[in-house]
Amino acid sequence: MSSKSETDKLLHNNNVGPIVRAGEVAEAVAEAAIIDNPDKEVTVEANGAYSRIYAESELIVTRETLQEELGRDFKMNELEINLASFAGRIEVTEDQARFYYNTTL
Amino acid sequence: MAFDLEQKPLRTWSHLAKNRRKPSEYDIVSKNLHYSMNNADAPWEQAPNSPMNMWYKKYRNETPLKHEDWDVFSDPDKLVYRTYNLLQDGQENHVQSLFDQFNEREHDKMLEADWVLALAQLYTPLRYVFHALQMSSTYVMQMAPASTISNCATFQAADLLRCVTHTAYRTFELSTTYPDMGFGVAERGVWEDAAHFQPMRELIEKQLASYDWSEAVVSLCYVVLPMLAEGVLKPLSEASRQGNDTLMPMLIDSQLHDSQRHQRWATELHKVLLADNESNEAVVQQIVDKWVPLADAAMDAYISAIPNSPVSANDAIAAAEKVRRDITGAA
Amino acid sequence: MALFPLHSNFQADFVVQLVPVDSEDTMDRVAEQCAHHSVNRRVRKQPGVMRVRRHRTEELFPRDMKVSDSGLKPTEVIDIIYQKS
Amino acid sequence: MAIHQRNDWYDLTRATNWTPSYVTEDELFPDEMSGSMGIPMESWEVYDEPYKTTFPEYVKVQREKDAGAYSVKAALERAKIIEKSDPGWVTILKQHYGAIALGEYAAVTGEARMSRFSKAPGNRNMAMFGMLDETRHGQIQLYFPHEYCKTDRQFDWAWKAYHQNDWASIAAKHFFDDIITGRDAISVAIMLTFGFETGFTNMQFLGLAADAADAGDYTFANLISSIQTDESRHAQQGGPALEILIANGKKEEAQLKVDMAVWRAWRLFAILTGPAMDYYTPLEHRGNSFKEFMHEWIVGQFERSLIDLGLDKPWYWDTFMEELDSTHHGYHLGVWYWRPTIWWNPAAGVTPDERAWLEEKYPGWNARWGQCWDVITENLIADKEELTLPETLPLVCNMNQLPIVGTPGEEHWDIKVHTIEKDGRLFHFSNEVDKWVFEQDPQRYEQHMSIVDRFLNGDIQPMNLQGALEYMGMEGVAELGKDAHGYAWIEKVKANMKKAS
Repeated sequence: MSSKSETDKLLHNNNVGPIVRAGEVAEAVAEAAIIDNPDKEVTVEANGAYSRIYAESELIVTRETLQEELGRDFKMNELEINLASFAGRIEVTEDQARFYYNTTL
Repeated sequence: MAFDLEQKPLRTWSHLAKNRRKPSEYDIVSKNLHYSMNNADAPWEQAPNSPMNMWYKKYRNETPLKHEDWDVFSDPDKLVYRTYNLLQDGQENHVQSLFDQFNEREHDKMLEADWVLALAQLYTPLRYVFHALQMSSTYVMQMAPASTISNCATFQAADLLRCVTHTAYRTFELSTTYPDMGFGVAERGVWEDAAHFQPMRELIEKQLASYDWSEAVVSLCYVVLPMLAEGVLKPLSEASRQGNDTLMPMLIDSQLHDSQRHQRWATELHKVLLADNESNEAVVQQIVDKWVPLADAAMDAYISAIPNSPVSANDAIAAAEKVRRDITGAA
Repeated sequence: MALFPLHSNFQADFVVQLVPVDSEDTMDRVAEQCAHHSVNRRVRKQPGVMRVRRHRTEELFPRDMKVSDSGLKPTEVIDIIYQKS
Repeated sequence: MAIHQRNDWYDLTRATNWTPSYVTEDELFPDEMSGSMGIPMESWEVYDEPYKTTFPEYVKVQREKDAGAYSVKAALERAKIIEKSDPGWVTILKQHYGAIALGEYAAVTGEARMSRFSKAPGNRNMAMFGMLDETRHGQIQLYFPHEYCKTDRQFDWAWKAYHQNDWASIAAKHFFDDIITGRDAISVAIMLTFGFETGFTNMQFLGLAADAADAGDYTFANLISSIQTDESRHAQQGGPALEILIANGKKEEAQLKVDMAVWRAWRLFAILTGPAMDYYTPLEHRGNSFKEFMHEWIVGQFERSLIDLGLDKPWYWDTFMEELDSTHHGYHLGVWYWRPTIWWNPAAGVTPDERAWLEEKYPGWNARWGQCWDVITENLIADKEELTLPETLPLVCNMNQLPIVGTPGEEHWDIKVHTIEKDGRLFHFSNEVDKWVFEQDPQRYEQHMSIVDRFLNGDIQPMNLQGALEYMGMEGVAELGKDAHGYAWIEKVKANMKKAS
């Protein structure tokens, strides 16, 4: 049985980032997350159906990097086709998607 | 009761299995989905006297239009979700390319000065009208007694959001060429105060606040939407040609595709109503009679404000009446 | 004689079950009827006597008390526990 | 620039509130439908949906999503997933489609509630896309299982379940009608989109997709994860509504609604997703346990985001965390034991290897639920199937409409029914939280009759199991749930016993 402190530790995280359906876009987003957030430690947890990509408090992926990774034109709103979920809040412009929390625990 | 000991698998849903013909994708995914029609005492799985159950009993179950089996209604276009997107993605590619090309050739700079003024007074405030009818359609959706009717209302509501979007886009675009004409800022005032919009606003506010489902669907589909097509969009399209506005007719053409589809399902609904219960005809007529004067007044005021309107208010009123006759199959 | 529905929370079982008894049944008879739906189904028979009490109370009803004399209300929850003799 | 950026004109699509003068604001937005808590229209105009889309973007992106989902389905049609999969997996499909498809369709009505009655224009537009999304989810989750009708009568329940009074149907409707169709616009924004769709749909649509991919059912993995991409967009309607409520001094009311929705979702998904992940999914295809998925999606992600919006952990947090270890084991046992009353074939999931897995993931499982399964297993070995089938109804909670279960086992037995009496009627609850939810809004819940209430009222005739099955909508034996593997798992138990002796 899990102790109280264990579940509170799970809750007290600041991980933000996309959960992307498995496929080429997931791979590109994982690469882009590393490139676009050079000062952050980016974690990628892949399983058969989706990849959870996250960093502490803020994570950005840019359209430019995604295009480079995919080797094709990519509109930022196309991310939605594979963006199954995300941790944190979201802000998508035509140039980037940003995941963030306002609070730090 | 016979409990079937040797039940065989079915080729389709049990409720469609009695039909002889093979069910279409439309039938499989659209028919008979409103479980809230099963228990008249408690449409939703909560106390029979919960506020929402009371609302549905009063405004849907006790609505004056009657039908033994609302689920016989089918969308004449047989639209399902994925074909709706195909259809509208095609239409939007067309509209986006119109926007693109007309912008490229600096269309807005060539507009007549009077027409620019007319756009600010007559066109850009329409986003309130489109949006209100979007809202009204979502009400018809949530109260409809059959999922097939609800789906028509969903797509209709989305079509109206589409018009809101076109209007918002054009409003911004016009504001870049004509920054001092109030584009993007003055529309609310025009909608709330300008004389030519007040009868329409009266119609729309009262229509939105009519919660009985029969009243809501008939006033919207038989009266208000024909007013929009015949008394607003078509006169605006005709008038725009005089102002060197060659984009507007093309844009409205695309929107009128949607209007025609709305008319088709209203026509089908009317057929289904009449086929089941003769008293429905009088119910429809009574509602139409109540709302037509407001719609006629709305068209009159609106068209009077169109400079040199090639379509007269009387023409538009007659055209809207013609649409109603088409819907009801009257000679 | 009247149908008297109770809900049985039987020692060591995982679920509470509807057990329609008779108002004139004794508590021993009630316990037996409850046991029918639990013992050898999901719990093993235990040594001792099955006793009945109001759900999550301490006091056991006398074994020969009739349901109609117990003050239990229809649909009330009872615990059936083994009393080691 | 020939096409203007969305950002330039987006705000105009939602500058659509006006001041009515031919009817009052209250007539336009009746409180019972809008739920704006006395906050006037202009205060709702700051509503800013974080995840934006527009009509042309929507139809393009959604067209592509469907092209993907339907083409995967078409490509894998010959994979014969029903014939070739473990029966435990097929069971998940039956359970999922029956419990979900028409509920999703009902969500069109909930989205329409917001699209018509929310005083926030941005909410009204996003809910329009939400209506389309939920139309998609209803239709696609009818279309995909439809072809399975010919394999098995239970697949008819994909369409049929919500039209019936099966206890599982009642429980699902009671929950969804409480957060989707039976509420005002702002409650829907908070309870459905925030309380439910940012949390529990991830469990069913992504957690389960992980298992599906592992089990080789790519059609299903692809379908449900695609559905979740819509959910994660329109689920973002709740956040800004919450922020407006908090800014206008309604934090307590907002917190209440979130707490109610989360608790109710927990209970329903404990019986839906819990058994699917920890018992039905073949052992070799299980990734995380249900509890681990709950930790990932609900604790680490959903509850964390709730704090970011300025809300607190629910007051019942500790109870909730404790329940992650227990509730779904009881529900699974109940579903399996009362299997004729449901439209799917539950896999028992208690071979020696599976029990070892359960003991590892839930230390103490053997001394608790394992004790009950021991007796069941012995009965099956001794050919006493009749003792593994019910002869009465379980007591059903007057809030969540699910059987009242607790922890079994000689050492650990702990069931606590919470009961209140009103006007001579007893109401029973699974625990204090369900009772608390009930007490928040007696008018909504009190006159509702659980299936046990209906049985005792004589609404179900004849008053026996057969009568109950017919009342629940079972028309014949092919529809009744059976052990998924036809008790084949008993052989593994026997083999193990032989090894041991």
